Amino acid sequence: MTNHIPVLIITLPLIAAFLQPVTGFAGFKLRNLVIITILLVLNGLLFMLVPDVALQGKTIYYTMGASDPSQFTQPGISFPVRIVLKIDSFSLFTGIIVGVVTLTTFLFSTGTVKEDKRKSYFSTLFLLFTAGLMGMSFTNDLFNFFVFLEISSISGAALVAYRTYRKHAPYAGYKYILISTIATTFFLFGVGICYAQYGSFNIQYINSVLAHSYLDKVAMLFIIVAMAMKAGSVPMHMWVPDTYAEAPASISAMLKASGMVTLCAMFRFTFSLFGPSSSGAGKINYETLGWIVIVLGVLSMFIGVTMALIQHDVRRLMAFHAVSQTGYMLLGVGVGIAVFAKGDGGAAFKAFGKMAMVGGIFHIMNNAFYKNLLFLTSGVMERRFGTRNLNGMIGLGHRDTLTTVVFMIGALAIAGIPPFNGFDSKLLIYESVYKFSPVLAIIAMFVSVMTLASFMKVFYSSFMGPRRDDLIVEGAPLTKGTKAGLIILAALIILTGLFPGIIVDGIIEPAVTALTQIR
Amino acid sequence: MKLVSLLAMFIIAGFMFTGIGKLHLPGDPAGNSNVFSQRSSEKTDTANISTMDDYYLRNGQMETGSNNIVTSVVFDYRGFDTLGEAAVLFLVVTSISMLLFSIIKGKDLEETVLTDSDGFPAGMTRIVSIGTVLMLPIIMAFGAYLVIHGHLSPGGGFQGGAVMATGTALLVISSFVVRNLQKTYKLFSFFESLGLTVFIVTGFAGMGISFLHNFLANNDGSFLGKVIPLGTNPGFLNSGGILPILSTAVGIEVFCGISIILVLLSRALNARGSQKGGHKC
Amino acid sequence: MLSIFLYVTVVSLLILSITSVIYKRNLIKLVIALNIAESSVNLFFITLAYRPDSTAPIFTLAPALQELRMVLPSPQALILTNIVIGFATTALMLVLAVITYKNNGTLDIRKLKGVEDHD
Amino acid sequence: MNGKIIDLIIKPEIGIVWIPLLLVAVFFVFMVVFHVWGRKFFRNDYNENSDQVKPYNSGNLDEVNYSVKSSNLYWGFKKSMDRYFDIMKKFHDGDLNNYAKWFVIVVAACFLLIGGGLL
Repeated sequence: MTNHIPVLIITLPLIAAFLQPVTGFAGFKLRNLVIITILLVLNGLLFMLVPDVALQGKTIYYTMGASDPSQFTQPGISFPVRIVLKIDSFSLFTGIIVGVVTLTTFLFSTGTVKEDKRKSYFSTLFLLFTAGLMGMSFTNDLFNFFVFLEISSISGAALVAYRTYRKHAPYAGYKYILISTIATTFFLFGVGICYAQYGSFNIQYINSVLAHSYLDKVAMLFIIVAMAMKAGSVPMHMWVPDTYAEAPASISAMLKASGMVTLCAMFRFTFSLFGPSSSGAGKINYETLGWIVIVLGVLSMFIGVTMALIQHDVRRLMAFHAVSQTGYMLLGVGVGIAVFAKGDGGAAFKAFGKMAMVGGIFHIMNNAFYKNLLFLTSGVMERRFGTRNLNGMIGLGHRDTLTTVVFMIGALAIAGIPPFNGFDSKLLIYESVYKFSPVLAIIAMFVSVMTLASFMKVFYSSFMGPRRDDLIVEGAPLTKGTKAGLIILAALIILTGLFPGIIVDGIIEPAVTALTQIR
Repeated sequence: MKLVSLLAMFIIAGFMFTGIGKLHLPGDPAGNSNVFSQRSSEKTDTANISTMDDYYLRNGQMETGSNNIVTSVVFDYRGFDTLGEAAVLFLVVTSISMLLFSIIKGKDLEETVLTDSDGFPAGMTRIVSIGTVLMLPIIMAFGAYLVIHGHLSPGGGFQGGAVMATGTALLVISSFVVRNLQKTYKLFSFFESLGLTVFIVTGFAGMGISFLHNFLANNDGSFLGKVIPLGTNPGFLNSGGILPILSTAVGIEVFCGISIILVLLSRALNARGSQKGGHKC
Repeated sequence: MLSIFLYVTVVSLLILSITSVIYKRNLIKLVIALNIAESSVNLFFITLAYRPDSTAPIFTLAPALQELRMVLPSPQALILTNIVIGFATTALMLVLAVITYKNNGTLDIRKLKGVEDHD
Repeated sequence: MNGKIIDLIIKPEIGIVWIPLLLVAVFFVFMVVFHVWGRKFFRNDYNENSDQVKPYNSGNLDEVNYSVKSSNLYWGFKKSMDRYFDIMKKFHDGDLNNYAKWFVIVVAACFLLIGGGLL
C-alpha cells in the first residue's frame, strides 16, 4: 500500500466528501470525528514521506491507471501518456502546509459552525477544498492542475458566500469566482499554447523539450500572471481584502492557504516548467523575469502594509497583511530567479541567491502558520463582539486569556520579533537581499516595522482597555476543538522559531534544491 | 484609467495576433502533431509514435477495449481529470443547494400547485404539458442510450446525463411542480452521491495495480471484458472494461446534479420573501 | 491559409470577452462575457485537434480506408471537462448574482461596491 | 550549503552585511529632507505657532469610554499621507471592473517586455 500514498492523499478527502449526503444521518459529532481522523491520516501519510523524499532526495511518481504506477513513462515511449502525480521535496513541502492548515482550521471551525443549520454543506465543501489544494500540490499535469484549481476556487467562492444573510457576502463570493475564472481562463490558454507546440500536458516532459520560442514566452506570461493574480500580489490584489473580510474566519485561513499553494505552483512553473531545459538553450531572460517578480513583491509589501495601517475593520486589516506578506515571498524567490541563470556559472546563486530562495520558501511556511492563527483569532474576536469593527471592540484580554496569548504570539511572529518563526525567514531574506540590492532589504525592514505598528493597533484596541461585558454578544466559552486549533498553531510557531535549523535542513533546503536543479 | 486599459487591450490584441502567426496551422503537416492512424496488427506498437495523441489512436482500442477513443481518453487515460470534473459538478450542486436553501424556506419549500379546471398545472398551455409527458420517455431513453453506448458511439456519461436532465428542464418549464422540495432534494442527492461513490470505488478496485486501472478490459468476455478486433468494427456492448461502469456512474451523477440545480433555481426565482436581515447589516 | 482565421476568431473572442469584463457593469453580463472567454478557449483546443480529411476518433463503423486518418482525441476529452467546469462556474455565478440581487436590490456593480469606509 | 543557514541564524556575526552607521546616516538625510521639504509637500496648513501642536481631547470622557478609538490611532500619520491614501482608497473602491483592469494592464506590460526583447 505504501506506493499508493500519492493517490490516497488526494482521494481520501474526495471520497469522504462524496459520502457526506449518505452519512448525513450519522450525527454531527461522529461526522466531525471522521473528518478529523481523515485529516490526521493525511498528515500522517505526508510525514511518512518525509524520510524518503526530503531527506534522501527521492522523487516519487504515480502514474494513474498504468500497469506499473511508479514509472514515469511506459516502456518503449519517451513521453508519459497518462496523468502523473509527482512528489518531490517541493511538492511535499506544499502538501505539508496544506495538511497542517486544513487540520487546525477544521478543528477551529467545529466550534464556530456548531449551531449552524447548513453545517453539513460546510464540511463537504471544506473537504473538497482540501482535496483541491492537495491535488494542486502534487499533480505533474497542467490540465489536471487546472481541474484542481477550479475545484479549490469554486469551493472557495461558495464558502466565502457561506453567510448569505450578510449584505455583502454573496457579492464577495461573486468577486472571488469572477477573478478566479479570469485567471483560470488565461491559464488554460497558456496550457493550450504549450499543448499546441509539444503535444503533451506533462510539466516535466514539456520542460525537457522546451524550445524557449516566442509562443513559450506568451504561455509563460499567461500562466505566471494568472497565478500571481490568484495568489493576490499587487496590483492584482484588490479582491483579497473584499473576499477575505466577508468570509467566515476559518475560510479566510483556507483562502490564505490556497494563495500560498498557488504561489508555490507559480514558483514551480517558473522553474520546473519554464526553467532552462536540457534541449534548448535558456533564451528566456530570467533576470528580467526575476525583476518582474521582485517589483510585484516590493509593491505588494509596501502597498499592502500601508493600506493595512489605516483599516479599522480587523479582517480587512489582516487581509492587507496577507498581501504584504506575499510580497516577502515574491521578493525572496524573485532574487533567486534573477540570479540563478546568470552568466557567472552560478556564483551569485551560491553566494546569496539560494539563501534568498530558502528565505522566501521558509517564509511561505511560517506565514501559513501565523497568518492562519491570526485569522482564527480574528474569528474569535468577531464572534465575541458581533462586529468586525475595531472601534467596537475593547478589553477582550480580560475574558479570553488563551486568545490574547495566541494573538500576541501571532502578532510578534508576523512582525519578525526574534523568538518566533517570522524572524528566521525574514532574517534570511534581509541578509541575502541586502547582497543583491540594499534598497530592497531596507524597504523590507521598513515594512516589518509598519507591520508591528498595525498589529499594535489591533492589540491596543481589542484586547486592552477596561473590561466591557456589555459589548459581548456571544459569551459562550471556546470549545475544545477551537482551543486545540489555536494551541497547535501557536506551538508550531514557537517550535519553528526556536529550532529553525531542523526545519530548514529537513524540509526547506531540499525543497529549494528540488526546485532549482536543472533537468 | 479607462484609456490605459483600452491601450492595454490593444497591446494584448496586437501581440496575440503576432503570436498566432507563429502557431502551426490546424492540420498543417509541418506542425508538431501530425497524426496518422496507420494501425498495425502487432500488440503494442511503440515505434513511430511521436505524440501522446498518436499513442491514444494506435493503442487506445487495444488497451481499453473501447471503440470510441475520446471515451477511452476521458475515462481511462485521463480518468483522474474526469474524477475531478465529477467532483466539480458535485461541488457546485452542494454549493448551490447550500446557497439557495437560505432563500427558499418556510412556505417556499412546499409549493401549492395551481391547477386549471381539468387538473392540469396552470401557467403553460395544455399542449406543452401533454407534449412534455409524451416527450419525456423518449428523451430519457435517448439519454440512457447515450450513457450506455459511451464506449462505442459518440456520447458518454456527461452527454447522456445532460440529455436526461433536459427532461427535468422540460418538466420545470411546463409547470410541473415539485411538492415536497426537501424530500426530492434528498432523493436526488442520494443518487448523485451514489454515482460518485461507484466511480471512486471502481477506481479503488484497481488499486492492486494502480488507481483507476482498467482491470476488466480484455479478459475473454466474462464481464464487460470482450476483446474487440482492431481497426474498424461494429463493436460489442460488453467490451470496454470499467469504462461502461464509470460512464453509467457519471451519467447518474450528472442527471441528478443538473436536475437539482434546475429545480432549485426555478424555485428560488419564485421565492417570495427576501431573507432575514438582508437589507440591514 | 483560410484556416488561420480560426485562430483569429479565437483571439478576437478572447479579447472581446475580456474587454466586456472590463467595461460591462451588469453582473449577468459579466457571466455572459466569461462564457464567451471559455468558448474561445474551447474553440482554441478544438482547432488544435483538427486534421484535414480526417474522421472522428471512433472506430465503430468508421469508413474502411486504406490509410485511416483521425483527428486528435485528447483535446476533445479536455474540452468536455472544460465545458462541465464552465457550466459549474456559470451556475454558481448566476446563483450568487440572484442572492446578491435579493440582498442589495441591484445588479449594477457601481452601486454594489461591497466596501465600507477604509478608515 | 548544508549547515550554513543554521550558522547564520544562530551566530549572526557570520556573513552579515550590516553597517548601522550607514543606515543612521541615510535616516538622518531622510529626516533632513522631510523636515525641509516634506512637510510643505504633505501638509501645508501646518503652523507651529497655533494650537495645532497641543494635544486635544473632546467630549465628555468618563471612566468607561476613556480610550482612543482605533480609527484615531496613528491619526497624524494618516493625515500627513492623505494624498497617498486618497489615491490608494480610490483603487480599493470595490469596483469589479477596476480589479479586472489591473490584470489586463500587467499582462500588457509584460507583453511589452517580450516585444522589447527583454523577457
